[in-house]
Amino acid sequence: MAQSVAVKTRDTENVSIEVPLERPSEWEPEILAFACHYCAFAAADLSGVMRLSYPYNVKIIRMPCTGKLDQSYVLRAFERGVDGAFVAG
Amino acid sequence: MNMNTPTNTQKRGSVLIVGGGIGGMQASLDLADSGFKVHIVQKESSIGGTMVMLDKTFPTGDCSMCMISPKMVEVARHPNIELHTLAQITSVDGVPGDFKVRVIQQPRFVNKDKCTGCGLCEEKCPKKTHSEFEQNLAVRKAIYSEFSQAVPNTRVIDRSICLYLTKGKCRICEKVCTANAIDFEDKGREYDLEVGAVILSPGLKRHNPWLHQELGYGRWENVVTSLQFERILSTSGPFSGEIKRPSDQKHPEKIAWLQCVGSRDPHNANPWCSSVCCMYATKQAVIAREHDSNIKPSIFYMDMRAFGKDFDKYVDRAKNEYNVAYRRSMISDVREDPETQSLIVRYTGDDGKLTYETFDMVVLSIGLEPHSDVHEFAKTFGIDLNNHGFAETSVFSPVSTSREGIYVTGTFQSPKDIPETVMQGSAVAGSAMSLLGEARGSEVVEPVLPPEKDIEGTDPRIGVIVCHCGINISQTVDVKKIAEDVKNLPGVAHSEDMMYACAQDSQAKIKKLIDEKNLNRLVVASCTPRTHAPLFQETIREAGLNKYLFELADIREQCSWCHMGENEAATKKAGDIVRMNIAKVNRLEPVTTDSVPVTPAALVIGGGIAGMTASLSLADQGFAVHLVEKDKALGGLLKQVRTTLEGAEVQDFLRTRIYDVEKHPKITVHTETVIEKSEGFVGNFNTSLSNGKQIEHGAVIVATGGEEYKPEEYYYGENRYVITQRDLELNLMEKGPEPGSSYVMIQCVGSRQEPVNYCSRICCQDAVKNAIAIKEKDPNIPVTIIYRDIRTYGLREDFYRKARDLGVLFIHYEPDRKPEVTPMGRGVSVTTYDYMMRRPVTFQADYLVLSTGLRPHPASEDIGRRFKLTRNADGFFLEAHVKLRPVDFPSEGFYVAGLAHAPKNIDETISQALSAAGRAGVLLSHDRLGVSGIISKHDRDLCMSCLACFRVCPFDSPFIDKDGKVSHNEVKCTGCGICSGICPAKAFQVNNFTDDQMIAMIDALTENIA
Amino acid sequence: MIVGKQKPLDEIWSMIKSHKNVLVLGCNTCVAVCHEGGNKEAEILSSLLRMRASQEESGIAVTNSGVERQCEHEFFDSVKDAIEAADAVLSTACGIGVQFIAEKFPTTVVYPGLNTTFLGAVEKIGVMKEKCQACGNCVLGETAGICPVARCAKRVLNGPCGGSTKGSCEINKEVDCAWQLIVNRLNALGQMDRYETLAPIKDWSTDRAGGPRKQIREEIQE
Amino acid sequence: MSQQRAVKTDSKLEKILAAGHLAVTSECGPPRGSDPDVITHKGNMLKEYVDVVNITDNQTSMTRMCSLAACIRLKQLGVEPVLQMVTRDRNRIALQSDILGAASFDITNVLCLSGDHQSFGDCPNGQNVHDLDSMQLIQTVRYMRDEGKFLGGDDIKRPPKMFVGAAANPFADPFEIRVPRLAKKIAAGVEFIQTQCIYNLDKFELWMKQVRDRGLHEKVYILAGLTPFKNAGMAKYMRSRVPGMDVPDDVVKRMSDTPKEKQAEEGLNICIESIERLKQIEGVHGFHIMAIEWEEKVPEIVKRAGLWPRPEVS
Repeated sequence: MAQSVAVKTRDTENVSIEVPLERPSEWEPEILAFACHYCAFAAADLSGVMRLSYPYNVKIIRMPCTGKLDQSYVLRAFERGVDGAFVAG
Repeated sequence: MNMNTPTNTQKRGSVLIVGGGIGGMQASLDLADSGFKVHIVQKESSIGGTMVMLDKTFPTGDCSMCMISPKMVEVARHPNIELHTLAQITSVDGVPGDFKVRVIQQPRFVNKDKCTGCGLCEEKCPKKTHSEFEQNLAVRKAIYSEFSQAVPNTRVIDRSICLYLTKGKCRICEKVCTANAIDFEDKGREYDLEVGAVILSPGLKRHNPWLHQELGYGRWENVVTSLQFERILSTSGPFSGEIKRPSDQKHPEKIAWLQCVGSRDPHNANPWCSSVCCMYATKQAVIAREHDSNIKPSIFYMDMRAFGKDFDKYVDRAKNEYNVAYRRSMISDVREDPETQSLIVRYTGDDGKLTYETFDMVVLSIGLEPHSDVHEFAKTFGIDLNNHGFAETSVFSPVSTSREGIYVTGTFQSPKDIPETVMQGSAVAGSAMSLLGEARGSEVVEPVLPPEKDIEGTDPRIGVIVCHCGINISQTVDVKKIAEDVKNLPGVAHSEDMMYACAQDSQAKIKKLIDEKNLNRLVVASCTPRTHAPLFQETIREAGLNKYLFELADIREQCSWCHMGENEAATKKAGDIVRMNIAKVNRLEPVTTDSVPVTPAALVIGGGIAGMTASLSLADQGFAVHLVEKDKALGGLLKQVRTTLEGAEVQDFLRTRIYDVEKHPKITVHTETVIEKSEGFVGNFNTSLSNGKQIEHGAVIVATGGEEYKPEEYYYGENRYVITQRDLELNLMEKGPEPGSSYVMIQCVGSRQEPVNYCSRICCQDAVKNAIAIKEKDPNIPVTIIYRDIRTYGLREDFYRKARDLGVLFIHYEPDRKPEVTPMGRGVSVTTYDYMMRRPVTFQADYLVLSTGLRPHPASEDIGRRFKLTRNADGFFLEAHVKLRPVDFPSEGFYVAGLAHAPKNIDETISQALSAAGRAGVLLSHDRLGVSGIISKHDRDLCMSCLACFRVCPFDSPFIDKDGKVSHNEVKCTGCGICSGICPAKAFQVNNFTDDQMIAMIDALTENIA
Repeated sequence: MIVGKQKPLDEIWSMIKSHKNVLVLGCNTCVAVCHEGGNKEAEILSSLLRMRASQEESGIAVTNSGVERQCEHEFFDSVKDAIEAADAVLSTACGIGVQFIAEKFPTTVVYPGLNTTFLGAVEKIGVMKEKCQACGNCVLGETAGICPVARCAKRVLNGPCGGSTKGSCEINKEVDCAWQLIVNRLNALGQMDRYETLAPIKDWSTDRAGGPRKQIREEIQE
Repeated sequence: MSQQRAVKTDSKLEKILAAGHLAVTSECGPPRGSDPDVITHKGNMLKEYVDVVNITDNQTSMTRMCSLAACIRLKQLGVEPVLQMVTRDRNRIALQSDILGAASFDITNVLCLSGDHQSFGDCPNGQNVHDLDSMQLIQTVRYMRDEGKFLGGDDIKRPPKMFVGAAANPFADPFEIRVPRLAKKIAAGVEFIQTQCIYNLDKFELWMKQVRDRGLHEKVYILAGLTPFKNAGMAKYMRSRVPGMDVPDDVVKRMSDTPKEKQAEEGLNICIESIERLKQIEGVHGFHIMAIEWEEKVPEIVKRAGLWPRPEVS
């Protein structure tokens, strides 16, 4: 199990957070993004139009709005091995 | 001039719009959406105008391109709009409702049907020149597109520098173009267009500061124009958003903005104020600091003209949060320090001494001025220009030119900001609709579509098309491999790769495939669904398939373009993206969209000038109007105003307007009436009034107007020598100025200080108008105006100069040192601190005139609550989008006009009223309101009425039905899906985004790792 | 409605980790309205448990299902074999549902996924407050519609006690003093004169104190 | 002084009050253990200077030796006790049986209280009873005494003869019902009242005026509660932490302005000055001096307030 360390934050006494394990060199994380059609998905398009480059292991699922996100999507993704997920809108 | 002149000729259902800037685009969309054919004639190779060159806009800081590019795509794709780029009008004949115009189109040398905008030609073209779009800070090729998101994005060849067209050599672009779209034989063409009305929106030219050698533009490299600085700020600009000095590419620390370059300068440039420079300078300073926090901006100005809605708050935030230094002094010249190429500026400091300050960069806030060929332009269209070269219009009909049937919008009418331009766009659309009312829909052809194939109960047979997009995708992603890999996935009946999926021939091929292979669903892997999904949806609809049985996998913008050089990983990722969309399309169901009837009538609340103007315009368009006024008579606040700044008689105009409204057959006036109860939704409102009447209507225009602030300061009410501008105007009109008396005026009484921190926009004009009236009657009556900023923006600047020429004294005061008033036997004495002489001065005034501001009308609070229309902190109604939807409310079917939205002048109120009528006209012109396909569907059997959706839906579409259970009003639904995210019983599913479809996509994406 | 709160995941895990095949069973009425134990929450909880199992390499199989209400026999028909196939059922219903399963499936181990908290109302989205204790002998008629039995910390029937300060109960500033509310209401209704009538000693025999209760409707009983 | 009233019990307190004297009562908390000497020690200290001594019943829900045992100890010392009973810990059976137990030792004064919520004490996880509330307990004691019957209706052999008292807090919210609530207690049968400790004398005078307006001061003996401050800290604690307590800022300031070593003396001065002022209020029939953990100061207070020696009643 990951160890945790106590950290004093601004408004709470020492909250324990997991210490991230150091990253094995050849490991390729699977990242999943839930993006709102109007803003984040459009921003992803714009970064392509401007030929900006970013790591390839993120894939984007288009949604009508981030409000549409259901916990079961994120949990389903994690259960099936996705390493990280973010929601952008 | 009456709004609706009867003409005998048959009317045409089409409109010509000259100029494709934001004003022209807004007018074209409003007209096209309400059944008129629109022709946009644009001189440059792409529409967009000035707004596309901007990085961000004030006061919200939204990025300009993100706001305007969806509009441009909508214009390009709209079936009723035809774009004529690289074209100009040479002659206009005919009568209002039936004009014949001659168009000359320059050759583009690129075939627009073949070119897919892949950009290969531009890459290979050897000939470079300065890019006008990037304000000469970057270079472009002979074959180019103006900017990366140009519409149409077909390339164009600049024949003045193309090596082949000038010297007969090269033709490289033709060789590399895989779509063989290059056509050097293109001669351009000349043709006629028959239209019912003409709208002029050519915009304005930026003043070229080269004229002012003393400011160093063109001599010192680090002196740039404000538009150049806008490109420097822009992430798609020459330095991709990194703020650098043109001379040594270093990050500047101290930047100075010099205001009024070419404006308010009658001797060697333009006498008028360009209205927008104070605000864009503030915005540029703020955005610069956001990019690079150690930038120290200073703005040198005469008057800080932040007169618009929330502008003062924006300037205060710039001062306090972004510590932009504002120096109230004009700079006469700029010198360069040769070693550092920094710039030295000289001005009088607060302590009165002459101070030299060095800046790394100087930005010249250049003003706006008419195009150089404006006179010839006016001659072509047969319209008059005013003495400054803008289109001649009157205060009371600000969008009609001197020639009937020809309208003007935007900066060509006078310098203005984006919201006013968009308002005038909708206003001219409204006016054209009034003129051509009965010809609506006559020139618009509805495409005939085959019946939809019933695919109920059939297994999915998916067609998969993987696009090369020339080399844009295939250079990074192995397109053939993907087409091969997905061939035998469940549900896939056919898969192949195509060079250009969006090209006309590919579209035809897809239709053939659907028939031959009996396909019932389609996946296209190419660019972004946001721009190209509608194109493919229309194609499969024409092949008899429900258009929602389609998904576009984005493997260009979101894969090949951003993983260049990592072909193996990019191919794998593209494969995942295509498989994800195939999994989703397997589960897509056909979506039927129903529609709701629209009652072709409008409810207008408030019988002031705004409400009356909107009512007349809507009635002329052919819609019934119910005008509700709470007082005994129509007229509102304008009843107390005698003349406009320009001297036009207000009461005569008001009387004719009231007469027109009361006699118009289509308008029912309800005076001494308020709203009792109102329910329903867009297109289907049902309102009961306090006079017992029950009315049905499809739209609501809120014009509840404003109220004059009754001052408590400066002994008003206690001392009869202390009056307001209104009182002064009245007794000037009746008795004229008292000989031997003296007047002192104080500005910003009750405005621009917490808790009322906004500018009421009209008080400076009132003061200057009255001061001129006094001086013209009796020049030796002393008149003194004590002010904070004189905000006579736009063409009103002439009157400020006229007042100074007539001897009116102007003295500046700061809010922390307000003028002190002490009542005397007769009149009052006013003491204020003079910043020029650096000591207090006292005036004996027989009359102290207070310029009081405007407040929102108390009735707006009740109307706001009743119709759930939000208001901002100052109590004015909040529009849907400050720049692009200035008259719409967020909820559909509601529009605002006049002082209820924000303080404004008479002509601006009339523009906004016409605009609201135009927007409402677009809605009411449809007899049925189509409901979009991508909406949330509610299953009442699963629903347990727990009200979670009822509480979170931003559009109030779930409601408690008569049987006490929750129902869902699909017309109000925008398909955001917040209800389905929170629903514990999973009773809500959004079409094409159902839970099982989303889960299927996640499963497909995680197949190789689960 | 009946309000419940999901037990902490660690507590649930320690309950079920020794089993091989666990069924998480949601109840789609009261505890779904408060977003704690509905079929959707059951699905989420089972997913979390599956991930916990994989983190601790335990071979436990976790499935999930749900019924409309776990306090009616017939609703269980649809999940009968799923329950029988599992060696333990984690019910996210209120206490009623958990015991109903224990009664109907004598050889199946059943665990509560929720702590049933109180009978309450939804003040606003996401905020539930206790309003009634089902004492079987309602006094709301005498107390202007505010119940001292459920909403006063010391069930004072002739309140308020000496600890009421600024409208809050002595035990916690967040808790309203029921008697302050009653006085306010009596004032609003203009019935302050009723305040001085002494509330008689209460008959608690109808309350839980009187033993587990049963209620029969003669005419519809089989 | 007020006129003579009929005496219904053998309670010394009732006799003194009926005779029109200013009664003085005090209070002591039983130990958090079984050592009887704590009671006898405090009893002896107070014996000469007060008429009766209250024994608190698990005050602030802190578990202590029961009030009944401590009362019996005092009785044996010759000090007349007041048995405090809270409805938090016992149901109606236990309350009636304890009353009989006390009566069997001729304990003749009882104070009926709801009691502080168990979350304040050392067993916050415990269940509370509240079968009756304080007013219903008053009714019960008067019913047992005057009707000689149990709540269930059966006759009591040798019914208890208790002088029934209750607490009252004129400073709790809502203020406008504090006098009606006293009227309600009188209707329930209460015969004497010991108020919450008084620091806000103006508010108390206002309360007393309203009491007099309804003539309640002739229907019940009112003893003004007082607690001297040991130091400024205690004053601040009472103001902020103790619910229903009204300690005006100027009193706290007076304490915190005095130097540390003199604060105890200043606390006593405030107490004495309050007593002098309370004496002038018509309807105040005596003083209930609660010197929490400072019982040794009661004699000095009683003497300096001119309330010594205590009157003798047969």
